[in-house]
Amino acid sequence: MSMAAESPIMSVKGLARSFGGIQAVNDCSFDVRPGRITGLIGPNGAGKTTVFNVITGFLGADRGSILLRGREILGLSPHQVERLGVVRTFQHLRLWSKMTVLENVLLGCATPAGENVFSLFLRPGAVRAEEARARERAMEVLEFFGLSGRTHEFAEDLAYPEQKLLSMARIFAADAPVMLLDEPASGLDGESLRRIVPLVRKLVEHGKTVLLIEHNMELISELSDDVVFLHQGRVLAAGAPAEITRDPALTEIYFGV
Amino acid sequence: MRTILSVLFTSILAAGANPAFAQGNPIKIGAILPLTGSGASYGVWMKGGAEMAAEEINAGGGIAGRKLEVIYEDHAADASKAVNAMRRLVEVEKVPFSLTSYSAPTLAVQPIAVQNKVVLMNGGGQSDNLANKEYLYNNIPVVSNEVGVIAEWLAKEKKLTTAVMIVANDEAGRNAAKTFQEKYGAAGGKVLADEQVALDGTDFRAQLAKLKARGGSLLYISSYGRNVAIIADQARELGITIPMAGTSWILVPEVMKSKGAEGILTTRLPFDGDSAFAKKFKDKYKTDAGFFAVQYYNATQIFAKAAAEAMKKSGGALSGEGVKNAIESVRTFDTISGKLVFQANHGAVMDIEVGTLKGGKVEVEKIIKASP
Amino acid sequence: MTAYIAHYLVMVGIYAILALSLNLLIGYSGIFSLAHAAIYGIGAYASALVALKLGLGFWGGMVIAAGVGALASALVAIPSLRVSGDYYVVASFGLQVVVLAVFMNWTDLTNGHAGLPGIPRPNVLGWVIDQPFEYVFLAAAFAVLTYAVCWRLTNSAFGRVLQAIRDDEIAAQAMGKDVVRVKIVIACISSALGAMAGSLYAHYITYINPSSFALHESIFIASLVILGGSERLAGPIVGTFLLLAIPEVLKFLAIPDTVAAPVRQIIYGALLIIFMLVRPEGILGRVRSETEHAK
Amino acid sequence: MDLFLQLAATGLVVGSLYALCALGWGLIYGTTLHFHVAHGAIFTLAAYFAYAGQKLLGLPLAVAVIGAIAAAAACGLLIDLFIYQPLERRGAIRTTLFIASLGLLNVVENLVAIVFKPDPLRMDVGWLSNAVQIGPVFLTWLHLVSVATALAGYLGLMAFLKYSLWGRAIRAVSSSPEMARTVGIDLRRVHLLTYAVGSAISAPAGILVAMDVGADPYRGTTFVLLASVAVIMGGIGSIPGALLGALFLAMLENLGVWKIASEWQSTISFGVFLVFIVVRPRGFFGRKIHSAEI
Repeated sequence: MSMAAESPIMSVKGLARSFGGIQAVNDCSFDVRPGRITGLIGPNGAGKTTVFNVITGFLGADRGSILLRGREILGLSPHQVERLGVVRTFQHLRLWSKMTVLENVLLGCATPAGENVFSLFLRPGAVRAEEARARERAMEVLEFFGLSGRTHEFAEDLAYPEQKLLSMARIFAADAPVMLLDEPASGLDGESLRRIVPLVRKLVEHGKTVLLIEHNMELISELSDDVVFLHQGRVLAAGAPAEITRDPALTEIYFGV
Repeated sequence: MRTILSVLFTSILAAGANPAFAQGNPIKIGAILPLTGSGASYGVWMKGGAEMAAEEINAGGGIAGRKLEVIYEDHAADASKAVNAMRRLVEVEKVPFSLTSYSAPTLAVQPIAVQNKVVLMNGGGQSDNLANKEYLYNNIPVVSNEVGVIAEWLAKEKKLTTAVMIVANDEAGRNAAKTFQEKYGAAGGKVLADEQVALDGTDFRAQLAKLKARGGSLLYISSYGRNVAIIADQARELGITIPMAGTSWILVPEVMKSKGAEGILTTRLPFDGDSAFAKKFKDKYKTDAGFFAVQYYNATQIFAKAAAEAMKKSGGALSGEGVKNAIESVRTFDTISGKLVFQANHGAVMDIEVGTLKGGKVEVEKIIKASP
Repeated sequence: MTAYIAHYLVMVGIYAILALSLNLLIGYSGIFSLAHAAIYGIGAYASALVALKLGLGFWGGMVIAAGVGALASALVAIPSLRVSGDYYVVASFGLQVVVLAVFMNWTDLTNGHAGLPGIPRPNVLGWVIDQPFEYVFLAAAFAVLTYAVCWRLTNSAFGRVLQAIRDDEIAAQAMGKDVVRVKIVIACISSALGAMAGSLYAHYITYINPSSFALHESIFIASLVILGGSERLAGPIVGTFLLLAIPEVLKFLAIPDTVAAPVRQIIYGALLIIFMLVRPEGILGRVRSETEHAK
Repeated sequence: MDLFLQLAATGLVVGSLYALCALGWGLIYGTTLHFHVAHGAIFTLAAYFAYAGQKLLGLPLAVAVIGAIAAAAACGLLIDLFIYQPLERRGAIRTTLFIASLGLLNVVENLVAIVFKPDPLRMDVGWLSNAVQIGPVFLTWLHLVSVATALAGYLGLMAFLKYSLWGRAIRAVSSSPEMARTVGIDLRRVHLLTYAVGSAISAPAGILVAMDVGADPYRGTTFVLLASVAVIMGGIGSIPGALLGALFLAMLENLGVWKIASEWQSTISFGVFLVFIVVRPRGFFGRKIHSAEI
């Protein structure tokens, strides 16, 4: 069908990673298709976050391959993966809590001249222009995430839902095509959820591809275009959310009944 | 009222105890000494000697009626500390003269002395590089004299013609080692190997083991201070049985008391442990006097004489240049260890004794008379 | 007396450069180095040797000093900063030990413990700076230059990245920052500036030997940074003014010479403990963020 | 060959002293992750306690030594109780702890230098300082005691960690503090215990040096930094690693002298260390420390 014809933007093949004697990820393969939201689900300890860590270069793999638009990214370091267009959030947010909201987002914006020591001193004009552009971009992003009123507050002073938004804002600013969201909805109450869900949708409208880990099945059904079900480091099933959530065998594994 | 009276009373007493100082401010001089660190034993002697001299000078009416005041600074064997101390002495205290010690610190402050016309008198450092420096006088012979004597004595009279050398890793140690190698070679000896050690080190076994493996009939120690005691002890412990030798530098209490240093062959510069000076020193500081106590006593006395001479010439004013000219013109000074004549190279010559360290004392075998 | 105050100010200038440059590591990058005295020494020796053996004078010496300082630092930073900060503490200690061994033992080059005398005074456009009060201006000019460089580095996108790395390295990596490269770059810049201070020192004192660049000097420079406040650019300068005054103050108290040096060290050490317990942000305190105000 | 054997034997003796220091420091670092440079102060204090016990109080040697070890252990514990724990309660970062530790080291060393004067003070050990000849190798009885002490310290520590309840608690904290906390281990108490045990293990190193070449106020700094090198080489968190690292370091220093001039001793060790962290950052057997773990 049309789904098969669409070539994946990222494809994970035969990925394996163990810690000590525990096989956290084992022969894991799935595809992420462009312009869609893929939900990575599974019970606790299924290896979801490990997959994220391997994709983003924070962990090595024992075997396997990760192709980003056909290019192998396994073995690259985290910043190289980011520069190739894969950004991520963390379960524990990892905001720069003693920096302001604006600075957190500015760190997501590309400022190659300002980060280069030589141009910093030798091309002050270019640096100034770049910084101004970055600020403009950061303000737009903050606007997009509804944080423009919080620009100069310290990240640690924000309420938790806003911190969550900020963690997404900062990677959105990076302008990378693939966004990995680690439990974007966890710890949020109903109202905040209503704020986040449309935002994630809007990311796709802005041309992003989203891979997200989520526990909230309702949310997964509502958000995802595709779902990958992970169990004990393997992909048990992949498909449309409706198919997965309706499968009683999977539900049993998921809820550990 | 009573306090005022008692203050008055004590000041009268004090004035009575000290001879009245006729005119003006005290004369301040500096003394840059190893008061801390591995050479602190030398510092005790040097400071004590200078202190005793100053007290005697003041008890005798000071220098041309002015009181002498010595300002002590610590260099802890560190030349840059010496430089800082020297700057303070020159810029704040405005001294015309300073005692210095050790080779590296003295060399480091000498350019400042020249720039500010301050006379330096070094009674301790012995590097050959200290000779022929403007504004710097050494009332001690440079080490090559002593090393020459012992090298010749060891090679020709003791028939110890192959040596291994352990060398302190500093100006004095290296300079002496270089000179030893030359003079020993000239006397028919041969240095087979040398190893350097840190002056403030405490474990030299690896180096000594290496030297032991090279054989030789003599272990020459080109080091000083407590370092030597440790080297000697550890050499014996490693089964090094060949004779050991050094120069007068090694004669500090730590070495003389050490088991391993017994029988060490050494030079000695004239020092009488039973002299009146030595007794007085012991009474005052509760520790035995050593050669360097006399050296700094003498250096201070030499300054007093030169300063008196300079002030006589200038009609009362005292400057470093005046002191320098006075030293150059007087040249020969009477000291408690005999006549001292400053040579053309700004150094002194002394009788050099050679002998063996036995039971904490040097048994002198031979005295080589000073020759200019 | 004025000459004496001038001397104090020159030393404040030199140590301010050392403290500012070390603070790029300690304060802005969260990397603790025990080798800053070695870097300072490398600068002093490189500059002195260039002046004495090649006759390139003060300016040539300073440029080469900065280069050699950065290079030495890179040699250690490249292996150790790839792993973790604790490795760098030990590796920098190693650099300190090795550099000092080179100063002491490569006698053909460094003249060993005897040191290098007769280093020429700087010549600025034909004007030889040989009075302490003249040197105050030179030292101050370089301190201001260092301050400007540090300001530019920390109040920029680069400074933002530094701070991000210090606060959360993982997050910085995830945002595409090449953490290792940035750390190595800042280590090299810090060292180049520190070496420059060494050059100033050598041409001021006109004599150098290894003992001025030993481990305790590294710890002393770190104290200047920490007590003044490592989170502000001006912190190290305040620390320098105060801590350099302590030995002078002690001279006015009647403390015997043999005790004065350890007493000084005890004061430095006690200040470090007290500040860590009571006011870890140092005298000047904390600004939680600075780069915000960059334009 | 004789020279090689002599250097190896000297290396073994020096290595034993490094090992005692590294075992204590490594235990503390592996368990608390404190970069405890003030461990050097413990080393120094132990030496001076023993010296003071013997020379000033006139105690018999064995009593002075045991008293000094106990006092050193108490000091280690007090440092954690009164400096590190308050800092940790305030949420101090590791650099803050390190700086406080450095300050403490400075204070203790210089206090000792004022009270006891900076020159080394040697204890009387009687016949222990006599030389022993084993084939071509010359040592003193004291050196043999050093090697035996290191061996006993290592075996004792291993047994303690393996078989005693408290030892197991230390191991649990060392492998994962969070896990240990969830099973109900009191981290603060385990830290105190670790400091006491770690200090007690390293104290004999200071005392043995005081017996051999003399107590010196400033030697602790060198020893603790060498211990940290040994621990990193051996592998952080590994007790056998600390022992091996220390022996390796000492052998390197001493055997290096065989072919290379002795003044480059320290250069050899640190050169190898730098190569080591490039080639094998996790040490002989141990874990690698990242500045941040995900």
